[in-house]
This record gives sequence, structure tokens and C-alpha cells, in this order.
Amino acid sequence: MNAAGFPLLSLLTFLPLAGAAIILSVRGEEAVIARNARWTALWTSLLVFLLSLLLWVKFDTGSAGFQFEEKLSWLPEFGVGYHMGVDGISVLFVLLSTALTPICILASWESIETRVREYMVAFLILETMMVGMFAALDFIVFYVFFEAVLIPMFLIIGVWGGPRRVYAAFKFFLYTLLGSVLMLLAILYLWYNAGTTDIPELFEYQVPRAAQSWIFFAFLASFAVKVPMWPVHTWLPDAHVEAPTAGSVILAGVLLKMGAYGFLRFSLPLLPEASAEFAPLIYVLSIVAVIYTSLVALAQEDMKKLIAYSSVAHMGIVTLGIFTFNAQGLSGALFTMLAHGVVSGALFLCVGVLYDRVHSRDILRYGGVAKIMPAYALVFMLFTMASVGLPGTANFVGEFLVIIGAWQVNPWVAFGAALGMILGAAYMLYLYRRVIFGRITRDDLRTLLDLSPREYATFAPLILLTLWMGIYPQPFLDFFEATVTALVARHEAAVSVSRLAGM
Amino acid sequence: MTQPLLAEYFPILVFLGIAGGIAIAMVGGSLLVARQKPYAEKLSAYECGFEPFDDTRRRFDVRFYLVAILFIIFDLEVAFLFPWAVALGGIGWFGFLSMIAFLGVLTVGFIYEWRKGALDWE
Amino acid sequence: MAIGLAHYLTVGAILLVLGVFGIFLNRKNVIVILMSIELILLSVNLNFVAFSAWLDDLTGQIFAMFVLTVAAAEAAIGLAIVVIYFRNRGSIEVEDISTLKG
Amino acid sequence: MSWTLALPELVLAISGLVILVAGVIPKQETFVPVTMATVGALLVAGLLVLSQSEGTALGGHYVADAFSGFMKLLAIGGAAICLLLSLDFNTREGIARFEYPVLVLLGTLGMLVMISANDLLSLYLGLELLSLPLYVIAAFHRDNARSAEAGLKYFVLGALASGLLLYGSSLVYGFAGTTNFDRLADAFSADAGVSAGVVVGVVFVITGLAFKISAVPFHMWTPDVYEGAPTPVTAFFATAPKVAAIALLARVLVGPFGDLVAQWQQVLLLISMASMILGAFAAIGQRNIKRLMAYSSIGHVGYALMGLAVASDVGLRGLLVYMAIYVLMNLGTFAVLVAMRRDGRAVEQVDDLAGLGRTDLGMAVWMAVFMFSMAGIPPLAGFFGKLYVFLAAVQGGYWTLAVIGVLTSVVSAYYYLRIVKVMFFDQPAGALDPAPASLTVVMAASGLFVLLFVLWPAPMLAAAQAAAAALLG
Amino acid sequence: MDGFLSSPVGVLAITIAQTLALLVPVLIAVAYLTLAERKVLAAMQLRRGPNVVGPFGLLQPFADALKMLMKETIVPSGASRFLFIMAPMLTFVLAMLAWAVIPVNEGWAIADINVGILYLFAISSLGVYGVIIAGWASNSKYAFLGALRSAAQMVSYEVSMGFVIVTVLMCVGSLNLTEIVLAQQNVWFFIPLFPMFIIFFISTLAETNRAPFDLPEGESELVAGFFVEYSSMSFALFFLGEYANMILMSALTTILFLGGWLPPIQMEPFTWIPGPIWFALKICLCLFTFIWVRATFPRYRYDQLMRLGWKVFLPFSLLWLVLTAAVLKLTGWLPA
Repeated sequence: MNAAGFPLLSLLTFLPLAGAAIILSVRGEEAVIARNARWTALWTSLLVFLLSLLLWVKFDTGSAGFQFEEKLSWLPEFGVGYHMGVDGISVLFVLLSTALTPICILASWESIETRVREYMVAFLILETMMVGMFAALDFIVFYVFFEAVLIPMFLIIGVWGGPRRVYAAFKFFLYTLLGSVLMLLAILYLWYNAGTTDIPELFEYQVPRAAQSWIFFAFLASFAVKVPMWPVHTWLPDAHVEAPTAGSVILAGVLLKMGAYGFLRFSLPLLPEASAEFAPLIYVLSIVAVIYTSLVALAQEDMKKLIAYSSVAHMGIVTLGIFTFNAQGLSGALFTMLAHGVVSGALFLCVGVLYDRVHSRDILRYGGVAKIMPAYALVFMLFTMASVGLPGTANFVGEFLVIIGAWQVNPWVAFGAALGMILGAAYMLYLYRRVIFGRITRDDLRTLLDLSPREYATFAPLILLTLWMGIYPQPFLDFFEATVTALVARHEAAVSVSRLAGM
Repeated sequence: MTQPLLAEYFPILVFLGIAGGIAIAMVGGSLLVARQKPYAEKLSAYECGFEPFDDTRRRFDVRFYLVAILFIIFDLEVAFLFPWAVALGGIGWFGFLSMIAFLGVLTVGFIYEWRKGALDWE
Repeated sequence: MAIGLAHYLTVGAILLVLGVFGIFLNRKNVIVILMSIELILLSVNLNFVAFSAWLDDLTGQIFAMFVLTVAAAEAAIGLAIVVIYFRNRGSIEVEDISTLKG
Repeated sequence: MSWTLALPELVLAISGLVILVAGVIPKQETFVPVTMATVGALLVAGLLVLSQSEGTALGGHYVADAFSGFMKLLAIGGAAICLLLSLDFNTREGIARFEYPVLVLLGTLGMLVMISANDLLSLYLGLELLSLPLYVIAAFHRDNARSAEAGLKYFVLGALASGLLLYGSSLVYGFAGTTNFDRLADAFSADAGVSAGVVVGVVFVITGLAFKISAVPFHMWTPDVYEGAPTPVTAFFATAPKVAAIALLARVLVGPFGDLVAQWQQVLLLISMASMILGAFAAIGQRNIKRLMAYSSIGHVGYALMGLAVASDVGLRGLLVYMAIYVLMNLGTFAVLVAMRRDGRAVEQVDDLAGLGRTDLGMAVWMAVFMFSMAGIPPLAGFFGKLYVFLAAVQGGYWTLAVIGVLTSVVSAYYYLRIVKVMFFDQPAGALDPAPASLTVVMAASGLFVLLFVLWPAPMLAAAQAAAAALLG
Repeated sequence: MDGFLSSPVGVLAITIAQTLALLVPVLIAVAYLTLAERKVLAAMQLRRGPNVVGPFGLLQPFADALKMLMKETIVPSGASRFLFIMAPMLTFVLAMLAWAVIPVNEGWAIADINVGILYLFAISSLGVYGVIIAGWASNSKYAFLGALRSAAQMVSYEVSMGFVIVTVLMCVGSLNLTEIVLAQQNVWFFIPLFPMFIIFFISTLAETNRAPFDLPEGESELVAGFFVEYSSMSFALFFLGEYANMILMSALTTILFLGGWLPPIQMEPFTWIPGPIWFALKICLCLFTFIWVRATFPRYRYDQLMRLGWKVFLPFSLLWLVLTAAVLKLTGWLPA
């Protein structure tokens, strides 16, 4: 049953909590505690990452079903149980979460100076919640992790964020909560009607057509906020701008994926007819998101805000891909999610590097950085290109697949997506030109140091991943293939049955 | 007399009327017969030779109030005791002991009041 | 004219309404409120006793006895609270009872 | 006479009397030993409740079943912990008088009687036995004008509520011809239909009880009383009596008036929605944290009533679970509030918590746990409380109720978050005094419960399930 | 004639006649009680007492009454007029009203209600209102304080009186006054319940504000207590009420403990004398004791008075009540 031979997923999920406990048990002077907290957090997250590589190794890419399953009785009389497992959709997100966490911890090594212990604890708890959410195979368990993410993230933004952190933290929390409680009602409906919350079992349950629309919108309320889709994306720029660098990285890298993951995991398989019916709505919202937020990004003066808007645009591509219901679109969406996780995370790190030195994110304040920090300029360029979707980098593969998928559904949709990519190139290059090239306008920039060894260590894995995914994407696509194929088949079957019934 | 129960109380009503009549007659008679010649000095309240300083209906010792409260409580106890005493023959030991328990509770209250000094004056 | 259940209930209802209005419309003195509360309890007792007679069932009268007792205890406590309130504030005007609001 | 069934109540009553006498006889103040003795008596009563058999006693006035057992344990536990909360506080505030624990004990006795009431008479007596001590302890800080005012307000509205309840009882008695719950149920299950008098009576009874649980629109007293009363007293108000009153409401509505569900359900649905909405919105602007907790408790009552309003076994179970979790969260929260002192003086503004995350991390973390739990964020216990009542609402198809419930929980999350924000995001307003050990223990214990409930919820659910089944008969 | 007597008007006429037949002697008795008091006190102090008006001063009460009648009725300027006038009337009416249920002989009660003792208890409790209203309405410090003290004293002793009455009731098993008397055919209750009899008697002294418990009216401290502002006939009403209460209390003592109208021994020479005469004799005995006590005992201090009521009488009577109940229960002597 379990390819690892031991409860790997639970271990991955709860190991960070053990690290957090160790950090909390340290007593002593402030500096000692801080140092201890940093190292413990790093080693814990690295350990988790190394363990998670077992998933990569042992995952059977040929199977469409759930693997590494674990089941524990929790509330047996209610049909709720602790059920963990991954399939092709979720396995790479678990890996993404475990991979980004040590990077984030490294990135916050020096930039977080106050309350280091609490910060590290919050991050480890966050890791638990993220991994748990992607691995959960019970709807209630999923919801628990899905919502619980809010607590550490709220604190991370609110305590270690920028000047408007309180506003941003509240906005983030309340927006997301509002969406998810509506989903909760839908979950309760499914729970009561299907008699179980076990996801594989739920897949067997035919949701009545009349209820599907309501449930679809309840799910949409939650996932759309999380993704975020236009017009409920407004929390994202605020949260990104105010969050500390590592917070932005996690937010862009993992948390945004939770919404898209929700669509893939729940909306599509559980509500095929409603998904098909409302797909045009999603297309419209996605295209609007892609084009509108790209235009907004063009006008930004704040680096982080610009990248935040670019995230919204990229996630628009993702939702577009998901609702094409064909293998290319879905694979493309999944791949874009992964790539965006790596690339936008890296971009936020890049901003963080400058911010750590100058304490400003104002684009106009910079210029000519290439002359002082050549290595940094190179790294930044790589990720800018990746974000733009240059062939050979990660994003290209995903976006290309999505456009192919969309073309099959509706060429105009594909055209919208492609237009978004062009605009994306515009604002990213505009950003890069203003920051890196040009004349040095400020004297204090002349004294900047180039990347430190720690920063190299932070960027290196991301660079590797970006290039690997861009040049040789097949290993990643292999992971999706079986699951996506099954999903598409299932979807088509369900839709054609209902179409027949309708005739 | 449609309601026999109330018939027994009819004499009391008559009694009330006559007694009230006598009272009014006496006061009224005095008012008629006696010479009424009021003036300010005569109508002022009784004092030791000088005008009162303040309103007479002022605060007074809280213990009067305490006595009133205690009275209410104990008088109610008596109200319970009346039917119990009359029916003592017919209610068995359970009835007897219930009231003893009730009295016991009241005794505890009484001990409390005693120790707290609610029954002390000066 | 025989006085029947309906008459008692009507009186009871009137007393109840008077009591409730006494509590809410009274703008002067807290003692009036205490009296209004007693009025409500009185109406309840009237109801109980009237029903008890009508149903030929003793429960109502027993209930009334208990209500009476509790009313005494309640009055005692109420007065005690009014006294400590007065000691603190030097007034028992209803309109003065407004330190707590938000 | 199976009076042994009522052993917990008898033990509490007798120990109350003994403790009162024992407390008053020594010359010096006996607050601490009396409190300890009271806690001991409560524990004994709790054990007796655990070992209680089922059945009716005392001429049908008293009933013991799984439902009463569940609620009694909650009430006793809440009362005992509230006493622990007051140990240090009362000493510092100069209200360490031994009457306080005795009054709490008597109030608890009243709760037990209420929970086990099987007759309108025992219902009323239990309710008053609870209310009278509550009036007194609300005004227990005799030299404090706000405490006295709280007591006065609570008294007036509480007495009014009792009056309305009684008036309803009298109508029910008159038109149904009995006050016994079992016989009332029989009377209403007959096909003859119910007279308007009974319906009016039931509405009055609900009104009276709604006052006691501070459900909208009978909540006016709550904020003032919560703010004015000494903090441990507020903690008591917010926990144990609420359990008892909810238990009573559930028993009355499900038991004798179970067949009148069509008549009372609408009322309850409205009360529940109104409480949730008011609880959520009115708390937003509050600066005093006790006042805020008052509105919060109004909101929570709304959620709990949701379980009752849907009138199903799932709903009842949700209600019970909700109340249990609510009590534990509140005890923890109030442990923090009781511990709020600066330079020896009690403070109670939200802003007084500013920067607590820096000055006293432990307390701040527990408080944050309670706040997130009250907001209903998983994996904390508060989420599960909401989960089960929402499940009942969804199951019964009460979508409006459910949607209002989730929306108001988002709104209320705002003010719970505000407290977290003040503690962690704001600059310290000066350190609070270190919390005494008793409070820290309460905080940690209920905090751990709230945190770890997710791991092993089955026993409580099973108990609630059994209790709900017992009530439905 | 029978027809008239059973018609409503007839019933009313008979009742009025009965009422007057009782009230007039009571009023005359009150009048002569005042004289008797002065005479007895004088005798005890080796004086003569009133002896000018009529033979042996027998017309003295009427002279007093006439004097009262001719005096001016003063209502103080600060007083509440209505209440001020009402208070003495209330006291007087209540004192009279209680007589409605007193059985003078077997079957000779105007209203032989089955809860007679409860009625008496209630009426005597109401007496406090007259006092309080008078003190309040006078708007005078002395009157107010006097009223408070009187009221506190009256209610304090009422509690132990209640216990005593309950003790008697347990031995009788009825609330009816006639039955209470008839239950004493074998033995008057003052013998088995002697301590309670003493408590009751002393309580009646306090209840009627008589010496040695006349402190609230103490001339030296409070001038005259709650009726300091009263004059003329309204003063007389208080006076009458108070003395009527004395007689009433004596009657109650007689009924509860001294066998009412029953002769001391149920045998020939005693049974010749009719019941009402026995009744009156016993009342006179009680009244004499009242006066005797006044002549003999010094006045109590207020704190002593309250202490006696609350700390001695109340616990003692409560204890005795329980003991009596237990004894009756154990011996099975309870009336069925």
C-alpha cells in the first residue's frame, strides 16, 4: 500500500512541528535563542526536504491513483478519517513546499532580526499546514489544513511585515476566511449527503445536478480568493508588498497554488457538469485577470507590487488551463503552477536582496545595479526571462501547453492568454531595465555588495530547477500524465452522460 | 351569597365598614366641634427650639433595613410552618423531616447572620 | 355576575403589563422598578391560584407558595443591591444608572 | 422515594451549608480555605454525577440522564475553574470574602437543579437558586460603583426575565393542567391540538430563558454586566450559568414542548440569527475587552442555538459539543483577562494588551489560540464546535441560517483578530504583571485542550451523541 | 321573621347588630382600661389615681375623651395631609377588625372562619403600616425615627410569636380559633408549653410597644415616638388602637394558652359561670399583668431589646418548636 514502508506523508507533515517544539524549548539569551532557532529551523526543513525526495524516487508515475496512502480512524461514525495520500496532481506540490521552506528560511537568515524564534516557529508550522493540505485525502482534514495556513501567515505578515502590515494581514485573513467558510457549507452538504468526507470515496458519489451549481460557486468563492482570480485578487498585492521576503516567497510559491489545487482536486472531479457549464465564466475572469493585471503591473512603481500583479496574471493562465478540461491544458496548468512557484518565489527573493541592502522597493530609486552587482544582475535576468516565458525556462513549457489546450477549446481564449504573455514580457523587461541598467542615480547604491555566499546558496537550487524544468520538462510531465489523463477521461465521461441525459 | 367560601368573610367586611365609620366620625367630629386656629409656629414640626436643618426623610441606619429583610425571610418561614403544623399528623416522617431540613437551612442562615453581626445593635 | 377564570386571568394580564411598563417606562426611581417586579410576580401568583381553583388541582397553589418565597428572597437581594448602589453613587434615579455603556 | 438519585445536589447543598457555617465562625477571613473546600465539594459532586444512574426521582420533579450528566459536568467544571480564577484576583482587589465561593457553590447547585429539572416548579426553583447568587456576586465589589451598577442592572432584568418565565409557566400550567414535563409532553402529543394559551405560555417561557442566555433581543444587560462585574465573576457568567440555561432551554423545548416544534422553531431561528448578527457587529467597536467578550458570548449563544433551532438530533449534538468547547475556550480567555494587571491594578482595555507578544509570550500565545479558536479557525477546537452546528443546519436545509452563521463568523473573526493584532503587532504598552500560577495553569490547560481537541474528538462527540439521544428519548 | 332573617338585608342587619354588640363593649373596655391602668399604677405606687370625675373617678375616661374631642387637630405644615390623617384611622380600624374572629364563647364568633389564627396574625402584622405611615407622613425627625424603631421592634418579635403560634397549632391541628380553645378542654396549653407561653406573653408586650419595651415611645428620648405630631382625635385614635391591641393580645393569649372561655376545671361550681365571663376574667388577668409589668420593670435599652428578640427568643422558640414537633411525632399524640 505504502511505497515508502512507513507513514512518510505524516512524517513530512508533522516533522516541522517537532522542530518548532525544539525551538520553543530553547532557553537563554536573545542571541542564543535566535541562532539556535535559525539553525534548528534550517536543519528541520532540510531534513523534511530530503525525506520528501523519497516521494520523487518512489512515486509510481504510471498510476493514476493515490499513493503513499495512510489511514487512521478519527471519527469513524461520521465517515471522517485521517487519510493522507498523494497522486500525480499533488505530489509535486508537496515537494515544492518542502523545497521552498528551507530556501525561505535561508532567505530570512539576516533580514529577520526581531523575534527570530517566533518567526521560525511560524514558518515551520506553516510548512506543516502546506504539506498537510496537499497530502490530505479527507475533505475535513483538507479544510483544517487549508484554513490553518491563515494563522501563521497572518502572524508572519502582521509581525514582520512592512509599514502597512496590519491592513494587509487583516485583508489577507478576512478575504480568505470569507471564501473558505462558504466552501465549508458545501463540504458539509457533501458530507451529509454522501455520508463520508473521504476524497476517494467522494469521487464515487454523484452530486445531484441541481446542487452542483451551488457547490461550484461555494468552492469558487474559496478557491478564487486563494488563487486569486480577478476581481477578488486585491488582497494579494497588499499582502505581498507588506510581507517579509520569505513570506512573499511562500505566498507566491505555495499558497497561491492552493486555490488552483482545490479546483483540480475538487471542482473538476466532483462537479463535472457545473464545471463545464461555468467554464466560460472562468475563461472570462482569467482573461480579464491576465490582461488587466498585466496592464496594472506596467504602471507599478513598487517592485514587489509589480511581481504580485504578475502572479495574478500567471495564475490567470493556470485557471484558464484547468478549465480547458483537456490533457494539454491541465498539464500546462500544473506545470505553470510549479514553474511559477519557483520563478516568482525567486523573483521575490531578488527583490529581497535589494531590499535588504537599500530598504526600498521603489523602482525609481534604483538604476545601474548591473555595474555594481553583476552576479545579481545575471540571476535577476534569468528569472525575469523565466517569468516572461522565454523558451528554455520553466514557464515557457507550462504556458505553451496551456495555450495549446485553450486553442482546442476556443481560439479567442488562447489569443487572450497569448496577449497576456506579451504584456508580461513588457512589464518584466521594463522593470528589469529600470532597475538594472541605466545610470547610477544615487550615490548610496555604489557601495552595495554583490551576492553573499548565503544568497548564492539560496538562489542556486532555484536556478537549477528553472533551467531543468525549461530544458528537460519530461520528468515533471511524467508525474502528471497518468492522473491528468484519468481526470480528463472521467470528466468527459461525466459530461457526456449528462449531455445524453439532457437530450 | 353565591360563593359560600366568601360568606364567612362577610361579617369582616361589615366590621371594616363600621370600624372605619367610627374612626371617620371621631376625627370628623373633632374637626367640626373643636376650634381650628392654625398658624405657622403651631404647624411647624416638633424640634428643640430651632428650625430643622434638613429634610427629615433622610438616610437612616441600614440595620433597620436589615431587620426588615430578616423579618421577611423568617415570616415566610412561618408561613410555611402553618400548613405543616396543621397537617403534621397526616404527612408522615418524610414530611416531618423535610421541614426539619428546611429549618436546618434557615438555622444555617441564622448562624451566618449572627456571626456577621447583623443582629447586633451598637 | 359570577366571577370566573377569565376575570382572574384578565386582572393577571393587566398586572403583568403594568409591571413590565413600570420597569421600562419608569424614569424616576429604582424602587419603583422593584415594586414593578413584585407586581409581575403578583400577577403570576394570581394566575396560578386562579388556575389551581379552576383545575381543582393543588399544584398551582404550591407553586404560588414557592413564588412567594422566592419573591421575598429576590426582594431582599434587590434591596441590598440598591443599597450598595446608593452608597456608591448617592442616587437611585434611573437616569443616573448609566456609567456602563458602550 | 429514590432521592439518592439526587445525591450530587444533596451533597452540594449540604456542603454549601457546612462550608458557610465553617467559614463564618473563625474570626479571621477564611476566603482561601473556603474556596478550596468549595472546589473540593464541586469535585465530589462531579464524581457523583459521573457515577449517577438514570431515572426520575422526587415525585417526578427530578430527572437524571446522559444529557443531564453531560451538562452538569460542564457546569461543575466551569464553576470550579472560575473559583480558581478568582483566588488571586479577589485577594488583590480586596473582595476576598468567603461568601464568594459559597455563593458560587449555591449557584452551581441551582444549575444542577435546572439541568435536572423535570417540572416547571423545579425549573423555576433551580433558575432562581442560580440567579440570586449571581445577582449578588455581580455586585460583589461593593465599593465599586460599576460593580454595583452591574449588579443592579442584572438584578432588574433578571427578575423581569424570571417574571416572564413564571407568567409563561402559569399559562402552561393552566391550559395544560400540569407542570410535570412528562405529562405536558403527553398532553401536547394528543391530537386535540394545543390552545392558544399554551402557545403564549411557551413563548413567554422562551423569552424568560432567552434573557438568561443573553440571546438577542433580550441581551441588553449582557455588556453592562460583563463590564461592570469583577472579572472572575464575568468569567463565571460567561460559562457555567450559560450552560445550565441552554440545557434548560433544550430540555424544555425538546421534552415537554417537543410536539410544539412548529410553534417555537420560528422564534428560535430568529433569535439565533439575530444573536449571531448582533454578536458579530456590535463587538467590532468595543474598546473594553470584557464588553467585547460580552458581545462575543452573545454571538456564541447564537451559534449554539442554531443547533437547537434546527430541532434534530444532529443539532442537539452540535449544541452540546459547542457548549462544551465554548466553556473551555472562555475559561482560558478569562484566565488571561483576570491576569491582566499593570502595576497591581486590574486593566481591561483591549489596548492594555498591546505588545503582549513581546512582554509575555506565553500568555499572548494562549490568548491568540483562544481568539483564533473563537473565530472558528481550524485546527482549533472552536472550529469543531461550529462545524457540528453548521452540519446540523445544512442537514436540515436551513441554508439562510447556515449562511448567516458563516458570514457572521467571518465578521467576528475581525474583532478576534484585532486582539491578536494588538498583542503581536503593536508596540508594548508596558509590561503586564506576571500572571499567578493558578491562572497560568488554567490558561495552559484550556489552551492545550483547544489546541489538541482535533487529535481525539471522539470521546466528547460520543458523550454528546449519547446526551442528545437521551434528551430525545 | 325567619324569612327576613335569611334575606340579604336581614343577614346584614344581624351582622351589624352583632358587630356593634362586640365593638361597643370593646370600646368601653378600652376606655376603662386607661382608667384601670392609672388606678393600678397609682395603687402600686401608693397613690390614689384619678378620683375626681365621678365616683372613684369612674367618669374620668369620658372626660378625657371629651377633652380630646374639643382639641384642635394640627396637621404640621410639612406633613403629607392625606397619609397623616389616614395613619391613625388605619391603626384604629385594624385594632378593631381583629375582633371579628375572636370567639367569646363556643360558636360566639362573628366570623368563625377556618383560618382564624392566620387572619389574626395577618391583621396584627398590618399594624406596622399605621406606625410607618404616621412616622413618614409627619415629616419630623422624632416621629420618623420613632416609627422606624417601633416598626423594627414589632417585626422582630412577630417572628417568635409566629413560632409560638405554630407550636400551639401543632397541638391542635387546626387554624380555627374555636377549635384551638376546644383542644384545651383537658389541659390548658400554658402548662405543657410553659416556655412558649412566657415567650408569647413577652412578645405581646413588645408587639404592643408596652413597657418595658416602650422605648420607641420613650418620652425622654423620642418625646412620644411616631405620634409626636398628633393631637386631638387623631391622637386619640392611636391611643385607642393601642389599648384595643392590648386587649386583643390578651384575648389571644387567653385563647392560645389559657383555654379561652373554658372554666379552669370542668366541674360544678365553675361551669355555672358562663363562658364569656371566664373569657373576660382571663383577659383581665392578662391586662393586669401588663400593667403590673409596667409598674415593676425598668425600660430596656434598644440594643437589649433587639438582642432579646433575635438572639434569645427566636432561636429558643425555634428550638422548642422542633422539640415539640419531635415529641408529638414520637409519642403519636398528634391530632389526626
